[in-house]
Amino acid sequence: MTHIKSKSGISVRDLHLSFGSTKVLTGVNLEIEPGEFFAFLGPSGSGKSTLLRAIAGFGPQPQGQILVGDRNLAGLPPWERNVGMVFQSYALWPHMSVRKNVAFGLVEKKVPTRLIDEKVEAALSLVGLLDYAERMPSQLSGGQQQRVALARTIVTKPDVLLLDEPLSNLDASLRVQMRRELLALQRKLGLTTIFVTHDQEEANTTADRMAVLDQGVVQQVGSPQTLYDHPENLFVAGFLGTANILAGELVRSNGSTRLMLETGEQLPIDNEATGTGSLVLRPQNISLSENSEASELNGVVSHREFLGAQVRYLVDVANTQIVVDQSHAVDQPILDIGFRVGLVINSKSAVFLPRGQKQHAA
Amino acid sequence: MTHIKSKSGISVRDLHLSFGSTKVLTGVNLEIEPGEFFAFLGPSGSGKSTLLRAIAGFGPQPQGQILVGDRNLAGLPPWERNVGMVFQSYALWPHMSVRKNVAFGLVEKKVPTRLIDEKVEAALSLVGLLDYAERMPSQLSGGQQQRVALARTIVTKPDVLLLDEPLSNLDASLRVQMRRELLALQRKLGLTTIFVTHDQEEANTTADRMAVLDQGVVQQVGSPQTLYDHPENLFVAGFLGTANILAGELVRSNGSTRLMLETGEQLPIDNEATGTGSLVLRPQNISLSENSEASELNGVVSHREFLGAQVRYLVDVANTQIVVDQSHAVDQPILDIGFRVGLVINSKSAVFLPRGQKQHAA
Amino acid sequence: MDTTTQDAGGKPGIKRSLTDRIFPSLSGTALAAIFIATLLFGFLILPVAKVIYVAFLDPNSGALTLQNFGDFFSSSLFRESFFNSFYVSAMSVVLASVFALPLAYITSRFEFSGAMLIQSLGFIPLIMPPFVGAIAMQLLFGRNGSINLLLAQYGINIPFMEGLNGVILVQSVHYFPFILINLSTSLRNIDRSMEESAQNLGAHGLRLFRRVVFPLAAPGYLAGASLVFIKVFDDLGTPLLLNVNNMLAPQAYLRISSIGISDPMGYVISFILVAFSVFSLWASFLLMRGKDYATTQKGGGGLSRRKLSTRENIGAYGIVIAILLLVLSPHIALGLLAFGTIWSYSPLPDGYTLENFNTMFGQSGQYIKNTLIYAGAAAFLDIVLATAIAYIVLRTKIVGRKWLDYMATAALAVPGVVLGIGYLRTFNDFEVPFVGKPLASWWVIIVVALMIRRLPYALRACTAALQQVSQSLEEAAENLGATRSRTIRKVVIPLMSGGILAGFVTSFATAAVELSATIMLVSSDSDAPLAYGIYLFMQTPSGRGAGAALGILAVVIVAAGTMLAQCIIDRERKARTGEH
Amino acid sequence: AEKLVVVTSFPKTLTTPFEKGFEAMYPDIDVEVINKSTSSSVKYIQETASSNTSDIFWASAPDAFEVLKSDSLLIKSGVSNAKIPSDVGGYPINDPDGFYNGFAAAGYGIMHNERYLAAKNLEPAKEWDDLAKAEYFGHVGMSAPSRSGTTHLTVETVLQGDGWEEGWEKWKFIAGNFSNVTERSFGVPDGVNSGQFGLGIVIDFFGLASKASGFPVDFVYPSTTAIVPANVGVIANAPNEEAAKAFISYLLSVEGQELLMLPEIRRLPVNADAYFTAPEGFPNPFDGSIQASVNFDVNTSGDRYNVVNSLFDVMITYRLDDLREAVRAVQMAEEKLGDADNAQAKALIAEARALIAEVPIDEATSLDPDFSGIFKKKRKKATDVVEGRQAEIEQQWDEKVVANYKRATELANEAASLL
Ligand SMILES: Nc1ncnc2c1ncn2[C@@H]1O[C@H](COP(=O)(O)OP(=O)(O)OP(=O)(O)O)[C@@H](O)[C@H]1O
Ligand SMILES: Nc1ncnc2c1ncn2[C@@H]1O[C@H](COP(=O)(O)OP(=O)(O)OP(=O)(O)O)[C@@H](O)[C@H]1O
Ligand SMILES: [Mg+2]
Ligand SMILES: [Mg+2]
Repeated sequence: MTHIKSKSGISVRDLHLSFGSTKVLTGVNLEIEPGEFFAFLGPSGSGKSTLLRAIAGFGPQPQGQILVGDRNLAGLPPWERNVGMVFQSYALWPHMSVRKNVAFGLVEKKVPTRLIDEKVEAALSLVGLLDYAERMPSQLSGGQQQRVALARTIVTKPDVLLLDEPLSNLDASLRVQMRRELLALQRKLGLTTIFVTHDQEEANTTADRMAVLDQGVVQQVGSPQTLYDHPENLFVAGFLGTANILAGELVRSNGSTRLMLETGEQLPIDNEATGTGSLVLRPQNISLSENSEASELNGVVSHREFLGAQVRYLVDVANTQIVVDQSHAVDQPILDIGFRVGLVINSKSAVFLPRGQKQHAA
Repeated sequence: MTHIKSKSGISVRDLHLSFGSTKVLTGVNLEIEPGEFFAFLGPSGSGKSTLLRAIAGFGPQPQGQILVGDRNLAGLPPWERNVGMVFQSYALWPHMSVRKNVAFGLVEKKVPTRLIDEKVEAALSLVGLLDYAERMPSQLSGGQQQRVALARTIVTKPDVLLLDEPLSNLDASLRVQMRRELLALQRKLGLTTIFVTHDQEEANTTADRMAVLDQGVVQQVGSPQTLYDHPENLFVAGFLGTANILAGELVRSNGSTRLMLETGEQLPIDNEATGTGSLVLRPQNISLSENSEASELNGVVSHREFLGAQVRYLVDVANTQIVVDQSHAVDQPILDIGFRVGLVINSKSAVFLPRGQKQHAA
Repeated sequence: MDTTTQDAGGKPGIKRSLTDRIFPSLSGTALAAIFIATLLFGFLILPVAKVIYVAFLDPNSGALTLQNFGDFFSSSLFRESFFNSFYVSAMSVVLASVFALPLAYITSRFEFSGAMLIQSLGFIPLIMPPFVGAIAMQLLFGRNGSINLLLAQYGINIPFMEGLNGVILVQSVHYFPFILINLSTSLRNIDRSMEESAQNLGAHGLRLFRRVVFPLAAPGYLAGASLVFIKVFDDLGTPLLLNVNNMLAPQAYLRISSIGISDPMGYVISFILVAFSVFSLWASFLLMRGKDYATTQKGGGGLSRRKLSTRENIGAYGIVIAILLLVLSPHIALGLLAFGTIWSYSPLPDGYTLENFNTMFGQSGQYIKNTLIYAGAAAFLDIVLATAIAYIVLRTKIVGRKWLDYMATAALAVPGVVLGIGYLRTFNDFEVPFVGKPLASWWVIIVVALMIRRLPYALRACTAALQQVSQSLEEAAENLGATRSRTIRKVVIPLMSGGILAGFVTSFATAAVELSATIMLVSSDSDAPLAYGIYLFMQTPSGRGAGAALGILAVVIVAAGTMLAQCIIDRERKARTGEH
Repeated sequence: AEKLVVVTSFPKTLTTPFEKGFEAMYPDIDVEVINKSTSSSVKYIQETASSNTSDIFWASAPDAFEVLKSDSLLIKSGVSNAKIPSDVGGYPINDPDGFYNGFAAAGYGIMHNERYLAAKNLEPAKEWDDLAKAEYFGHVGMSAPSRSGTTHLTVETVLQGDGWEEGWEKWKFIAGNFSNVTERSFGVPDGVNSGQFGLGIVIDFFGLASKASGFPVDFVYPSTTAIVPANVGVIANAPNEEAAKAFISYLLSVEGQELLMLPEIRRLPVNADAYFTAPEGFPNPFDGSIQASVNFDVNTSGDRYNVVNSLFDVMITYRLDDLREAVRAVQMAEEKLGDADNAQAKALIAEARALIAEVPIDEATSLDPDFSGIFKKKRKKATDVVEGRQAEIEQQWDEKVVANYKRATELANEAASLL
């Protein structure tokens, strides 16, 4: 059981789905490679769960194709899809022991009793819960429940594994631990997996590739770093991490490029592009200098938040507010509100999005 | 109503509380200044809610004193305490409109009807929900519900305001926005406030001071930065942000101090202390150099996570694993697992906790 | 309570807690608990004890003895009766489940138009007026009833109504709504992800229902099933009308109400009925303990109503209509009886007429009025008591609070005759001031009897309702300065209103057709309720149609009330959730 | 106006004409009628005796009056009417001690549903003996004597007329044909009217009133029948004793008696003068158009009242299934036997019949006051001690009866297998 090594990828082709007259998914196209850990990321209500559930066969009948391996799932009832799904609420059946929960799918598949015991124990030891087999779900902690839910699904050897926000009910610290375990398990099983989350850190740290959804439309597909570093639109830029988005025009003169902000300011930018658009600038790629005179750009601290590892400043530069994150070291003083600072931009890290690309509101 | 300017601080003196035979709070002492924004921070089950509820008069009768201003609240029923509380679930009454919900406390206080209308509208406009007065709670979004709950509480001019994880039911982005609003409102009203959370970022960004609880015991009280920079024990160090905790002995020789790790490694540390204990080292205060030869300390990348703004590396240094956060800039490559790196420690940022202090497991 | 604030020592807090420690029981809820306990003792325990203590007397010497119980268990007839009662109750639960399960499942888990109508219709069998129900069933299903007369030409005769079978059929039709109501609520509380995860793992159809859905709805099902079991076990009207004697309740009744003799066995059996009922109740509590799965989970999907395909839809409608036809058949027959002329040994009445209604309306004005007053007042008092008991049991720590629940629920098991005789015996010498009548012959005693007998229904509904009110809603009110009692009035009761209304409707509907205790207590024709009017009509051959007409009227009144209540609940729910 | 409270088991159709007539005669008296079943009435009067509000008890069953009388809950009314003879069909009309008066009589007979009989190809039964015939198996209904005082009198009449052993034998073989033993006496006409069973042993007015209401039924008096009076008495401590006496006088007067012949009432007046205005064909117990079978001995009946009821219930009501099975087996064996001459089979059948017929106690025991006292449960004084307990004795009977029926079934089947 430890080596499933999924041969099935997932293809979603031109999928449309509506609840009654409300369109929820529009023209979704995805190609997920066999064995890939793929994430759906997006704000609440963007249609992540709906898409996942459509793959598993729940919810309204969609238009378009869903292929797992070569099988077209369209029209099949959930119980004939062989698609494993772990629910956000785990949905462990409270009237069955852990063992019974895990055995359920095997019983439904009419696996011989002797084999069931074996497989259940293998699955439980895989998630480290062999000793808990006789407990009832209500006697388990959240993390343990989550693992039972996982064991219950993988024990049936599904073609692919779907996870709907499997970690959202857990504590912050448990969440980090569980996502590592999940990833390790997925790697071990080689099972094509889709992971739904609205937490970008979770997606970033686990997924091979991910799709960012908004309002039922796939905004961009790619690896976490690609999406973070090269967002294709403002929505993706703003949704993945904090971003300063400065609208203006890139003007080239004397071999150097400057961004003429709509508010009248100018920024020297290390970029080849020209034209109007928006500049995406990450807070950690700007630094503050107390010597405001020396820098080209300066402003006044208008708000600050101590985040622990960083201090986040909002700096008013003329009419624009810029977010700057400064790494924090012990006893390093925090700048007061009203303090005048210079800003140094690591302009290589700035990404320019020319106008005309689809630009969703962040 | 916009200027309550609370004169009441809160003193909790030697409070003990048990559910039946289970001790939940042990010897809690706190002095909260008038007008202060104070946070209770701690892991789940640490007793935060229990302590807050004891102040409001719910739960089992505690031993010890609770004073608000000069009034000893011990023995008073909840309705005679004049302590405002906002519940985690908001606890808006679903059978009353927003207006009725907010007016409830005033009606109970027998405020004349004409005045009630006025005060309710003032409170609603304070939280920006004047237009929603006639809606039912179920017709509001989570954030709006949260604000109604707040308005409902502050309209009665309580002596102090208690908030039990008021933001935990909200979306990540709404959470950030609401915590800013909450802080602004508290500043405006000058109302002594206790805020319960298990999210350190939330506590860091809002609280003037905070108390970290674990297993019913107050571990440390102080400002966010004090607690982060000068944790008094390992529990606090580990709970507030990520920390590398290295056990060993500080040895002074030749005018410089070195930490002799239990695993045999040595680290030069800029510290006056000596003796055995633990060194707390924040991941952002270590940097990696690709030239491993040049640094005193080097190791091998064993795991890495792309977090967006940072990349987190786990580096194996001999038998110790050290977490290092590197700020991420566009297209900056991520180091591969197995890569040999040098570690440069900003040793001024290291905090040494001599053994013998109460050291809870992190 | 407030004498402490001006204490010379100036330590009000400490003094207060001292008084609280000395008089801990004087809080409002404790007073209410004492009041309710007294009420239940005075109007239930004492009167019943006064009747049933005969079971412990040696009939020959008048000394205390357990000999009568020995006689009971050594009598083969009684043992057989006990077994029959048990068998009939168990089989009724089974058959009632067969009716209730599909109705509940289809209407609460699928998108099914008319679900609310079906739920309301499913409630109507509970309103079965005395006498007419069994007669109507005989006319349809009896050995020579419509069905068997129609089948006779094929030489078939199905013994629907013979002996114990008849009792089982009539009882399960009559009481299945208890299961329907409780089970539907439970089913609606199952999070859809519970079902979906099972489907995802390959389960569907009946297996899905059997392995996942039903076990999760088990608490509601058990609550309903235990009510049905106990009611059937204790019911005597149906077996008597079907002339089945070999069951416990009719044996008790026959022995208590025979002219002239008071065989102690009747009281022994009554005692055993009460004891066994309390025991089964307790057993069902035990069974349910720890099974109250809160299945609506954080992050769950809530209730899902699945869409049915056209074929499934037709099938579902077929099942629903068949079941409704069956369970409403007594009422259909009742209608035929009321609108028919002569109906004798033929599949349908010979002709149709409104004459029966004429006769009935001419004579029944006061019955209708009285019924509305009695059943209304009893049901109102029931919900007041039930709300109070539910609150005390669930929200306070008063010692022995559970016993209020047990006591009130034990009323289920007390045969109406026993209660009636008990009231006459206990309250006849109690002259009501200003009225100048003994309490036993004052009409109010009828209200009290109805109230006690129907309290268990209201109690179950109110308990369930209160369990669903989050405690933080109460704490929020107290935090804003509302005292305990104001919190109850302004927050708890409004939030329980759906359950309270359901309790009211159940109590009202069943009280409106109660006869066994009332017939003992009616002391003047002008005080008589509707069921009594039906009884009078049904004493003469010419009164059969008119009695049926009055029965129909009772059903219509109560059903209209039920629908109204449903609408109110629904409107309130919509107002609350902002749907339109 | 004064109030006269009448507790009665009679239906409204009967009470209303009397109420109206009496109120017309005494405008300042307001009659209030409380309807209860006979047994509830008795319990009601017993339980409310300490502060009694009722004046008159008015019902059929003489035994109910006997119970109240023995509890001293009735007083002598002193009312009498010269035109009323001392007995009807051998049954005394008035209580010899004067605590209650008979005001009407009723005869027992057989009611049948014509459609039912036509469908089953049966002839209406004319005589009691007919009801025991095999062809009526499963078609007969009757109420239990313990539930209905008038039914009790019918049972007792046969027992006195045919003798203890033969009487019980007759009842058992009739009962073998029962479809039902109904709990309420009204259950019998109801069952016949709706066609649940075809024939019922009922009191005449039930049958006649059913016919009058349009049901396809008819009623016949067997050539000998039990004629039983319906009674009225004044309750002890009646609040309005004078009005109560006036009411009884009115009941017994010719005006009152004539009301009994209204189609919806159809009871037999006890005042012979009332028959002058009787409609054509109205039965008259005084001119021989219906006859009582026997010289009814009231004392015998009274002495073993509860014993007979209990015997009937134990042997018939509660064991109807076993009895039916046994009787059916005998009937089948006899039919198979026909005119054949198989001595062995005949002997077996006779033995089976005897087993079915067997009564656990003899007539002498039934009349033994010590024995019947067990069933009365009325200790006069606290020091009285009665030996034996009803439940214990009933259990012994039950064992015997069940064993007999079982054995009889076996014997009859054996006989059948021989043929
Ligand atoms: N049963 C339904 N009927 C109608 N609309 C629905 C239904 N379920 C979901 N929707 C709508 O579809 C859209 C997408 O919902 P979905 O649950 O897929 O979002 P999500 O991305 O999973 O959000 P979350 O992060 O909150 O889980 C939402 O606008 C939602 O309101
Ligand atoms: N009603 C109760 N009966 C018994 N123990 C309780 C009860 N309520 C809380 N506890 C226990 O008291 C301890 C503290 O609980 P509390 O709710 O105060 O934790 P918390 O810090 O608020 O946690 P969280 O972050 O999960 O809300 C826990 O161990 C909990 O199990
Ligand atoms: Mg979702
Ligand atoms: Mg908490």
